[in-house]
Amino acid sequence: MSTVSTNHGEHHHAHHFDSAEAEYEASKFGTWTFLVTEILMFGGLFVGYIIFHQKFPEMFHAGSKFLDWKLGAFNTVVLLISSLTMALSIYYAQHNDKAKTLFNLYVTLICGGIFMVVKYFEYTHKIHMGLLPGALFNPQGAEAEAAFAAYSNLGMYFSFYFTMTGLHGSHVLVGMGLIAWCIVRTHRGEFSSKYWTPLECVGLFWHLVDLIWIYLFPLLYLIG
Amino acid sequence: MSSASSTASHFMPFAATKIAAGVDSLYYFLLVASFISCVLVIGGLIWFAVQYRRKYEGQKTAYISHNTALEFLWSFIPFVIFMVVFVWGWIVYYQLRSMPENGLEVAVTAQKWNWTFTYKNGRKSQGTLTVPIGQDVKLIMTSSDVLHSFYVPAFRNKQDVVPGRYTALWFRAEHEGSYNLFCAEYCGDQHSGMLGKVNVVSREKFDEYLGTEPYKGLTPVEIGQKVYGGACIACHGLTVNDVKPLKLGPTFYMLFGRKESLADGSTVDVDEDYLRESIVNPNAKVVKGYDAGVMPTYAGQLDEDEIMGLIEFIKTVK
Amino acid sequence: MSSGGHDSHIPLKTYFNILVALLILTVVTVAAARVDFGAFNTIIALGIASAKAFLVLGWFMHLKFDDKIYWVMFGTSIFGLVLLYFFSVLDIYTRIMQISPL
Amino acid sequence: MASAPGVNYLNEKSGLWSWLTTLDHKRIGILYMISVMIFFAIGGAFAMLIRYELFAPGSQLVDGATYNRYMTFHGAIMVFMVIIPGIPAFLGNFIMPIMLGAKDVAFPRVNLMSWYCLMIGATVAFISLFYNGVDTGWTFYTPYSITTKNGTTWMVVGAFIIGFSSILTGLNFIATVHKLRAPGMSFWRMPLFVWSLYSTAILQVLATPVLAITLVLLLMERLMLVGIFDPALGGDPVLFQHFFWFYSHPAVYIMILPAMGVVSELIATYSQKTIFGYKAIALSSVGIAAVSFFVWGHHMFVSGQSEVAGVVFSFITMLVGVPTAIKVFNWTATLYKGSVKFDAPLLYALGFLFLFTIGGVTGIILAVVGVDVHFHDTYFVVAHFHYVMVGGTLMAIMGGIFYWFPKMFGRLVHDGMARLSFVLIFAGFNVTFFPQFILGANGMPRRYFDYIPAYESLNKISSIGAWTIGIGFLVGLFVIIHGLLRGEKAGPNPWNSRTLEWQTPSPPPHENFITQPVVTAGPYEYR
Repeated sequence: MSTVSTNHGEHHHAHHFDSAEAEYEASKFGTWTFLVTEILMFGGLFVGYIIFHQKFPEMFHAGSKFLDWKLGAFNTVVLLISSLTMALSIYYAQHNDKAKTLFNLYVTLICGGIFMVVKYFEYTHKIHMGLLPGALFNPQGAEAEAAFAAYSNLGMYFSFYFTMTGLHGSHVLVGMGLIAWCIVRTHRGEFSSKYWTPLECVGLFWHLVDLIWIYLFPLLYLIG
Repeated sequence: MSSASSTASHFMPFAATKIAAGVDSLYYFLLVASFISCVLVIGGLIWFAVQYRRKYEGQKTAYISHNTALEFLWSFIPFVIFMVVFVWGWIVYYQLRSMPENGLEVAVTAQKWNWTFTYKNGRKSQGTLTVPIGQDVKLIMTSSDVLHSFYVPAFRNKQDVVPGRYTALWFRAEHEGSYNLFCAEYCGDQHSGMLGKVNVVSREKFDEYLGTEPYKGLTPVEIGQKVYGGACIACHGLTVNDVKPLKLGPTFYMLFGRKESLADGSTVDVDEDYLRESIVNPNAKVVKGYDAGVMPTYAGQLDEDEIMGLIEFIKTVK
Repeated sequence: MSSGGHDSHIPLKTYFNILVALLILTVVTVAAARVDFGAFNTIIALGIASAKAFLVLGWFMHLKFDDKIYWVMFGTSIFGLVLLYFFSVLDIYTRIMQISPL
Repeated sequence: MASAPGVNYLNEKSGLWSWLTTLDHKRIGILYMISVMIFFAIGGAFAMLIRYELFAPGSQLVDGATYNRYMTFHGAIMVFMVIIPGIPAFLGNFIMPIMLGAKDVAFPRVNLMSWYCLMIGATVAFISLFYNGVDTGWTFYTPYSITTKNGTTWMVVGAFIIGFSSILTGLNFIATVHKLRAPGMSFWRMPLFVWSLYSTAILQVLATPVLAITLVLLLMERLMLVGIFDPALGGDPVLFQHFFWFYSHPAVYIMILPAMGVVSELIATYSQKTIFGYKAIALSSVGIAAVSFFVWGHHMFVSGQSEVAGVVFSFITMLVGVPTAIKVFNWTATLYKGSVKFDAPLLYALGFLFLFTIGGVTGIILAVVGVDVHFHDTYFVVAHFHYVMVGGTLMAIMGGIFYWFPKMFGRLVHDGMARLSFVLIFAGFNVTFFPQFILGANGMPRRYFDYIPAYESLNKISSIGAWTIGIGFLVGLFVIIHGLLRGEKAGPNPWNSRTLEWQTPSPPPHENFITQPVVTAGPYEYR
């Protein structure tokens, strides 16, 4: 998000800002504005989910039975921890502790990776059972077929499941890319108590990704 | 009220229901109010602009930053007018949408690109809705493909027809006549050809229409001609020139008995069996140069007499 | 920008406490889901999720220590969603039809 | 930092590459100007074809399927690529930072990225032409948009990307207004154009993401039939309309609010008078933006939406009328005891007021739910929104271009020719669209490729008017090119305006001002 032009070592703020302070404030403000758009984009999906959940509660419940809440809970914990380490990395950057900043960023990145790996296993399991969105929905196995027999539009639940987790997963990937970029810049020693704007903005983005998962987990895995 | 609607036929189409006249009264009120406000605003604008045109460079102007009383006034007066027309519009809408309890119910099925009307005694009609004068008629509508909209300007009434659910519309026609029926929600290539008629007839004629066999005393060819006029005419022509792009489907001209080239490269003799198949399962053999999936199936829409009649009719198109 | 030192005054310990609180709430929400509260299932789950969201927003994203305008921005986005939901549902649940299946 | 005399943003660097990689908001504004003008020419060409086809009943030029593609491309191009970016991203980009006394927008790279988003999105949208076009109409209503087999997917992806362009511009403007105002430039000293852009930016940021997710769902629907909007799978096609109009109604105000801002500037400058009711106009912009989120259901009065929702939406729609009326009255009052000079930009502003007033009152007619049942989806609606979008927004764009032309390029346009373009566009516009009110009242539905003979004469008049508009815009283009090549050199402040952008050389230097301006008074202090 940030638009700073950087030199190695000491940071110089962009020409159109009066001060580095003003630039930091503007970048943070812009990031929050961007987060607002993200909330509304995901929110559209949530609204659709809740509307159809109210319309077909039993069907959604039957669909959620096919999700493993243990994996969902595990992923929740992973993302919560990554959120902590993200916050810590900023804390240490502000205290000029490059090593600890790096350590926390790496942990965050690895947590993101673990999240995606778990997601991968969940997805392959669903694909194996033929629990796919809409027209691709083709249940395999007695359990899935029985549920399909009971609820002919069961595919809609998995449409929501894949759309919501897919969009969220793509945000995790983007976030991991941004964190990797922060790691590179930390290695170069660009962040310090004088300048940590990109860390701050990426951090906000990463927390939002966590925030969305906090809602996705109970909606998809628990109450269904 | 009625005098207003008769003098203003230039602005609105003929009003065939009482509610239509009510809609017109509200519309004329709105028109007059709009006209007055336009004259005030635009007139004031032009008058000020001309009156205070620049006479010399560097001319001093008055410094008027605001006037709270005036601004309150010209916020409040429009607000009051808006509320009045809102409530009035609400009343009219309430009348338009309050379904009658004991109306004549007709089922309406829309599909690309025609209307099918089914009466309770099973009588079906394609493209033309016949109703008695002075009776509440309630249409229960659904679509078999995409959104359509049932719109009769003479009734000032319109309702989208949504696939997967029912919507309803009612009217009580007070004047005999034949009124235009339009599809008002965009539905594809022949959207503008999805026309129909609402015939308002006397009670006796309606009973006769409803009670008699639909095709009593007609020859198969005449039956076919009627079916053609309701169901096929939007896409299939009768002359040699009625081909794409004018009509979406092949022409019926000299159709029967000829060899038709199909999209898959094969040919087929156009006989009764092929025609029947093309009516009930139109995508099985698609004519070369035309697209599959354009024509919906008429299985269930037309009964055997009608299909037979249609085939006999096509035989006669030369 | 060090002059403000906006975030530095959240002590490390607080961050860890927040994480513990979040983990406890996760356990609570899983446990709550195993008991059937009927119509309240969704409300309870969303309530706990919102508590967690508040913790993340307030401390990890340090909204609690920031300019109030960020709360306003966040609130606006939620309000927009409530609008979308409210009016869509207003339509869907007031569609009245006296249908005769003929 | 300060530039040498004679060096400005146009000549400081040269070469195509320096333009394509520029971070200067003024250059990006010019990039937008060029692309929007090209898109407008394409969209306009489709409009001419439409009016040619509708000149008489039956097929004049093409068949229904092709006509539907013309109609879709005309709508989609004009909405997504011309009117939405038209004022904010072009005039706003160029003028707003200077009006605030800033050196640039808050995020110059995001600003450039937003232009690339527009261009990429437009390119993707145009790829649909190679896949048998798009025939859904710009509204993409389901289930038609799910089942139709052609390039719709490309168009939807294109609109999605263009949406990001709009979001990024809005984000940038909000941050700029909040963080980059010059010393002394309080909120109550911001010019009204900035206020309107600020309100617009809020709408862009809040509404566009919902469009994005709606389009994502539509794509999923097309690619794998997820069934959320498809009744065959338990979905609800009317819900699509809710989601779509949640964006697209505020989008209507994204289109008109900046135009109102431009008109405020034009009226104040050309009457050399302080604007009447500054705070009322500024707040009404914000008010319109806020209320516009509550009214989308008036696009759905006959869609199968419930009657209760219809009445509620009708009521709230009436409330939007009030701040709009306030603006119109305040502009009129500003002319009172002014010193009005009839230059081309003022003519365009007066044309805006004339046409927008008609568009506004017909909007109220359409908001009255009982009457709208008849007018919905007829040519009455077509005429109404063209009165607002063309009569409003395009008039303001033209006026704005001629007004700020000296600032952008340092040259004056030929005022007589500019006035001629106004006369042609204004006259042609009324000839085109006024008959469409009558057509609509008589029941001619919109998006009709063919019509019953009763509608023929009015359609003929309408088509003739459309071609007059076309000629008018060609004259306008000629005025611009003539001004670029042969225009007289302009001073820094040819119109004797008080806002900040006129207090710097024309064209402005790279960082807009030679010395940082300090604001001590409101923007319209003509005493």
